[in-house]
Amino acid sequence: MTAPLPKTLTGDPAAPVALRAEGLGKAYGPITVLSDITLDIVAGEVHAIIGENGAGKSTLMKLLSAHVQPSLGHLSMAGQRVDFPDAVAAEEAGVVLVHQEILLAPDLTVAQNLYLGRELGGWLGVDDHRMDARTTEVLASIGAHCGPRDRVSDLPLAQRQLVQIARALLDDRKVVIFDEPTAVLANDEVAALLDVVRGLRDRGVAVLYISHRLDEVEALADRVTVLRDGRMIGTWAGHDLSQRQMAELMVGRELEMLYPPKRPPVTAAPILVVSDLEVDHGAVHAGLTLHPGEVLGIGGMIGSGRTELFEGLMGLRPAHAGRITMAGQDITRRSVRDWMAAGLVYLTEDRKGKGLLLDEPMARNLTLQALDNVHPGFVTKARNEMALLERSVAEYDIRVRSLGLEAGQLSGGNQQKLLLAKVMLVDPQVIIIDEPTRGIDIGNKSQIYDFIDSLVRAGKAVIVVSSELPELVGLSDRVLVMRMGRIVAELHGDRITEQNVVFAATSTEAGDQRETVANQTRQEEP
Amino acid sequence: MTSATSTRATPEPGRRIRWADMGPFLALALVIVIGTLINSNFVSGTNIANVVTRSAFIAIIAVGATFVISSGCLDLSVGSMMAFVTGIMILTMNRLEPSMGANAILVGAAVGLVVGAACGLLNGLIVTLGKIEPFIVTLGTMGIFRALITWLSDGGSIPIARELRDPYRPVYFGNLFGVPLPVVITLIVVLAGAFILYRTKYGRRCMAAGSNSDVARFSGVSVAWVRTLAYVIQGLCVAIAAICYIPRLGAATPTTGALWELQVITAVVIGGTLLRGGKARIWGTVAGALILEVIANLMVMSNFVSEYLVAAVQGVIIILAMLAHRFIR
Amino acid sequence: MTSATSTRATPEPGRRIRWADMGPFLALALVIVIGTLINSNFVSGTNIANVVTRSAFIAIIAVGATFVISSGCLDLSVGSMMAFVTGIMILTMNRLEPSMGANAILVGAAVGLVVGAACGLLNGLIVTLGKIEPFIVTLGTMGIFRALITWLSDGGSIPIARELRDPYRPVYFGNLFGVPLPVVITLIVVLAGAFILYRTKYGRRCMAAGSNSDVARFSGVSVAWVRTLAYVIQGLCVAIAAICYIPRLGAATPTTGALWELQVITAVVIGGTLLRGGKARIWGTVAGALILEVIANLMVMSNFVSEYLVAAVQGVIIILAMLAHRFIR
Amino acid sequence: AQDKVTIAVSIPAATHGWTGGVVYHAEQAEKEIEAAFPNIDVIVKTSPSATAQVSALEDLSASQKLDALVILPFTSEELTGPVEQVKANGTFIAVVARGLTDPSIQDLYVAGDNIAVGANTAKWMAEKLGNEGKIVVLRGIPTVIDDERIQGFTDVMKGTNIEILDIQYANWNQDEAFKLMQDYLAKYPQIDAVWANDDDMLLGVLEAVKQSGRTDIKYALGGNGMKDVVKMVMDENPMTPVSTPYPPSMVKSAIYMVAGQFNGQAPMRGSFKLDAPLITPQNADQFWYPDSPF
Ligand SMILES: Nc1ncnc2c1ncn2[C@@H]1O[C@H](COP(=O)(O)OP(=O)(O)OP(=O)(O)O)[C@@H](O)[C@H]1O
Ligand SMILES: Nc1ncnc2c1ncn2[C@@H]1O[C@H](COP(=O)(O)OP(=O)(O)OP(=O)(O)O)[C@@H](O)[C@H]1O
Ligand SMILES: [Mg+2]
Ligand SMILES: [Mg+2]
Repeated sequence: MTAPLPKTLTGDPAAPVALRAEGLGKAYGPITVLSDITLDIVAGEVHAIIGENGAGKSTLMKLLSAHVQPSLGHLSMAGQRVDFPDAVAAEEAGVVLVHQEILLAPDLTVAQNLYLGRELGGWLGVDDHRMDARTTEVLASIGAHCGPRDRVSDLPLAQRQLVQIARALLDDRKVVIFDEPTAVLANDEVAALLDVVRGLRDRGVAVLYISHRLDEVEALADRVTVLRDGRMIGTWAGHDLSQRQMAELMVGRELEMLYPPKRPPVTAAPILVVSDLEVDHGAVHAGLTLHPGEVLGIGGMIGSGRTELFEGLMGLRPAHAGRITMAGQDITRRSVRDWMAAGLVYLTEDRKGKGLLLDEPMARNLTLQALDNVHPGFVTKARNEMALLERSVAEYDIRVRSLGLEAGQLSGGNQQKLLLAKVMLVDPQVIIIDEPTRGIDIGNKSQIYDFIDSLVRAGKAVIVVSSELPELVGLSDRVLVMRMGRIVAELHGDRITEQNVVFAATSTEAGDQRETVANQTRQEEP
Repeated sequence: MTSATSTRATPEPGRRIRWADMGPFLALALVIVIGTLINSNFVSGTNIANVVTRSAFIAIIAVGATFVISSGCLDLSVGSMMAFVTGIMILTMNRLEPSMGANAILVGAAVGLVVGAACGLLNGLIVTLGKIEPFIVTLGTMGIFRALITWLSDGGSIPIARELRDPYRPVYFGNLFGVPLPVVITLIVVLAGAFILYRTKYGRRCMAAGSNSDVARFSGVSVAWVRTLAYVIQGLCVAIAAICYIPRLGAATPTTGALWELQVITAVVIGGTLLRGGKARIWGTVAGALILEVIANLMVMSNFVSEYLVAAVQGVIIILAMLAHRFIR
Repeated sequence: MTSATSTRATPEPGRRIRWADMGPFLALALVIVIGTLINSNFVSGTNIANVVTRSAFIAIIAVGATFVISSGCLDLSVGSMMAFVTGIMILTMNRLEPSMGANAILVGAAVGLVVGAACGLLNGLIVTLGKIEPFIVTLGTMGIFRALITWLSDGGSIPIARELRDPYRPVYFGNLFGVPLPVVITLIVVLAGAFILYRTKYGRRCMAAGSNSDVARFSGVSVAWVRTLAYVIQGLCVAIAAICYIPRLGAATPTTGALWELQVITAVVIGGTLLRGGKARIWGTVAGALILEVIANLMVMSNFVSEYLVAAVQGVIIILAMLAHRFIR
Repeated sequence: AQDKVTIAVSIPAATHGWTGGVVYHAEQAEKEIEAAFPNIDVIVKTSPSATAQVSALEDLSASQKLDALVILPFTSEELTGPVEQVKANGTFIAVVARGLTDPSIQDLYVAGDNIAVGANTAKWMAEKLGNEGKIVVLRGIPTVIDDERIQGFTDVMKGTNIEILDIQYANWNQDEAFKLMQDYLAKYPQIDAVWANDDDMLLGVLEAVKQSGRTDIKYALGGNGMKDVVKMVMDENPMTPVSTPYPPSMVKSAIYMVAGQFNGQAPMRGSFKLDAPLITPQNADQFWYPDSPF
């Protein structure tokens, strides 16, 4: 069992408080999402906020940065009460929020986004050289690979997130708030970002940090505040808490083992065979096989083309050549609809841009993909949909205070669960999940892992694309590693380790190994 | 890209939406009240019947436009298409009349529906397969349809055969249990439209395509197909409007339906449908069509506006009605 | 193992984008080549000069429209506004002429700029403060401006005073180093527009407001202000076009500028600016205006199109040009 | 007849010069008649399209009892039925310019003759050109008026050796006429004469000819009797020495005839055909209305 909990911290009058929340509360109509939050944010410290999905973390951050106005309570800085009319005022006072969702103007370039609203230059025009130079500098400091003149709409999700972070770090700030900055990042970017956060702290900036990755919290946090159901459970010193204790504080119960046990090796004939697929701006010469009853993990660095490969496979972006057969049937170049009918689905990593209709109610989102299954006839029946929604909310543990909310009003993690529920509603045989647990809290992660396990035990096949190495290793029966658009390695059984995945994903020789590994695997298979 | 819907401070989503939805009806009520104050004849039975009956054309076409707009597209060609379909129908009827008598009307109407659907299909295919801005495509086809009717009529007019006038007349001037037939037809079209849009799978997909076409695509919705079908529905609505229109004026000319596209889009937008797609208000659209027709009627009924300024007053009233329903709630 | 630089297999994104941007110019080249094949007179100096000079009005107004559209709005009132501004300018000049002589032209032009800016401001304020769809607002003001000019001219025309004709004539018919003056003015407007849009803070914010207005707002950009200013710029461009326009025919009539709004928007969209906002191509807009004018010219220069079908062929060519530049790259 | 008498006047909206003139003369008539005869109420209503005109007829007869209707129909076919309905209520019907397809509906018909407008111009032009030469034609908006004028013109020209090089629409719009004429000039090296079937367009044509500096164009004629053009005729302009009247004031005459009938004068019924005589420098002052906007 776990060690008894250490004592909570209370206000330390000597600490240099950069920002204080006094009795903050927020209600949307009759729904109270936060109540009575009193919190000191201390300069020169990293203050982590943890809690389950829907606990109110993002809402609290938006209150602190004045993106949302509180229903109760107020903020104070340096002992003075402050009432920011909007986020811009808060930024001017030195409080900046890096949103959980990406907030950038898609048609503008990276540098233009960074400097939006505070461009350098005078009457003779903006000074693009200076802005580009500074942008390049900031991007490099956080390990982003994009250039100042890249158009944001052309960037993959991870790079957009880094651009967003760069935007917050452009000027000197008193308080920087990160809302799940690492959810869309992979290991090396995470490492770089953690260094940035430490750098900020060392310069005396107060950092608020939200993450569901408790290892980051443990490595980084000077203080940890736990939220549950919109209330503050308490604040602890970071070094006092173990990851396990944090998880238990969040969830309010003890957690079981995270990953389900591995399944016996499969023998069945492959259900999905892909060969020689070429995807524009993505995969080169890609081939893979998938058997019923297995979890195939896909590893690789960010930008290695994993998302492109599967979007191309699904006909969601231009793809050429190649052959795709499912259960022996050639389904190359068919529409998404045909593949859905054949039992093949893809769950996108970009839940806001490609997954959910943010201003439509939950029920409509839930059934959009499975309309044909849910409503056999021509007509839609609202009652059926509500029943389904109730079932899915229970099954996937979607935490909402009202079933009538629009998808955009759900917390990030709950949106992810809704997306999962939506895709599962079509009753697929083969499920491709891109970043299955992005933004999901620790308590629910194991639920999702169990769920994937039960799917494959029922004879279905799952492909998991993940940037979280422990997840990839803990879940997969077999792992393919991608690098620069190519599948460069295939790992089985004991060879599935974090080191091997990282090695294959980054090693320069991997390019030479690739052919042999790929050929071997192809010969192994019937 | 994602936009921050979640950060909107939305007080009481439920109540607010209901008020916003009432907007067009409030605006309609407002205009009617003004009308009553201006001229007591305004509320006379005949006048009301006249106004409601004649708003049928715009209302019917606007139902189709609601589909096109909520699926994320636009159709500027409806006015010209209407003229073209009317022309083809009259030519067909006149050709068939000697052999078939009044039955020619039925065949002509059927031909009209087919031609309308085909015109819509053309628009839809160019937009979806050609991947060109709907604005440009339908501006192009607007010119094409207009030119075709000018050519068919040799720059003059295409009148319907005398023999067909009387049998065809009731379609515009007749009643069903006291309700003018065009109103009945409009109601049927609107009910069918509302049913398709709100209660069928197609309707769902249509709004999804307009709301976020990427999400729709990733959910297995064929956005191209959904939009093409919306244009076909638009074409059918135009044909239905044409069927009601012929008995009223008895001829097609190169100016038939001129600028109706603007009226139609205005009716749709006044009705609360978003021009950028994803949200449709069929009943609002009908209210929008009525508002436009009532305002035009008021211009005739009232006497204090110089004839030169009618368009100005009309413009002012539309803007005021929109402002009112924005600030009332 | 940090920063495994992802040199991915992206085949030169730079080149790809540049091709797409070339679209309107390729389409223009295509249309010109066709023109040369059809009629050798097409490339004669006079004809080219005529066509380019004529396209000045649409091009100048379309520069303003590029601002409005890329900021996420729309302006349907430009044609009517143009007529109204023209009317006011002529009335002012005629009034002042007896006392000031030819200087009345300068004062009149200044008044025109002020009136144009005021009209734009009106549109902008109703759209931003009233929070009404730009489509509705500018459709309303389109009616208002049109009615005002009809009323000012009593439905007839407002001719400029005889005495002012000759001093004013060169503004349309004159040359600067052999380049027609309206072309020079267009170039100045386009250069200024390009500078503002691409090289100033305002331009950046304008684009951001059109790309994602929430993001712009969170970044401290006053979206309402940016859009209002875009409308004012549009109004100024209309006034500049009016200044060049008056000496051409010397009168304002109720048909002045009729349907120019559609031509202007078409020019902007053909030019590659997105109708939903966020992306602006000023030079493309100019190419778009030229394409429209060249096509109209070709319709007259060629012999194989019945006069009834001109609009159809025009429509087909526009759609084909768009298709071509979509599939060429 | 001392009861209040209502005369409704339904005309096209002022969308171009000539219709602008119609509206002007109708409003003049309204003012003058209402001042002269207090028992007569004249209501002038304009409509931008045939559909709108039908609606206006419905509205006018729904809101009051009409004693008389003076109408300038958009098109004959489209308005015949609706006017017949108004007549069914016992309204006196006066039709201006364009006859209805069923003439029995018209109590009074003040007819313009658009065919004659085209034909008379053509005859004059053919004679001056000696039945030889090359001409270009600009037509208006595709409607009946336009069609009839062109028909009258081309029918006469068929009997001569004059070649009509081109006919295109310029929508009764000065601007479009200017552009079209520029293009004609670029396309044809030799043009002997131009006919624009409306004076609005003629102004644009003249401007384009002036700009080109070409001397081959001997005549540029219009039609409709716009005051600027009548003035040119009066001043014996060499390029435009004649015009053809199609005076918008005919609506005023019709209103007066109807009003007279309600004031005890002899009932005016039947058909009054306005001729389209050539306006020449000699008779131009008869067609000269300096106060009209048209
Ligand atoms: N506009 C809104 N209207 C109604 N409820 C809302 C609205 N915005 C947020 N909520 C609710 O507030 C609660 C807290 O959401 P919040 O986004 O703060 O959670 P979170 O702790 O950040 O969760 P996650 O880890 O999933 O991101 C959720 O239940 C959400 O549904
Ligand atoms: N439209 C595009 N044009 C050019 N390059 C693109 C485009 N879309 C994606 N790319 C590039 O393709 C590469 C592959 O990105 P992708 O998002 O598939 O990587 P990933 O391995 O799935 O990583 P992640 O963990 O972010 O999902 C990226 O480097 C990206 O820059
Ligand atoms: Mg959150
Ligand atoms: Mg990915």
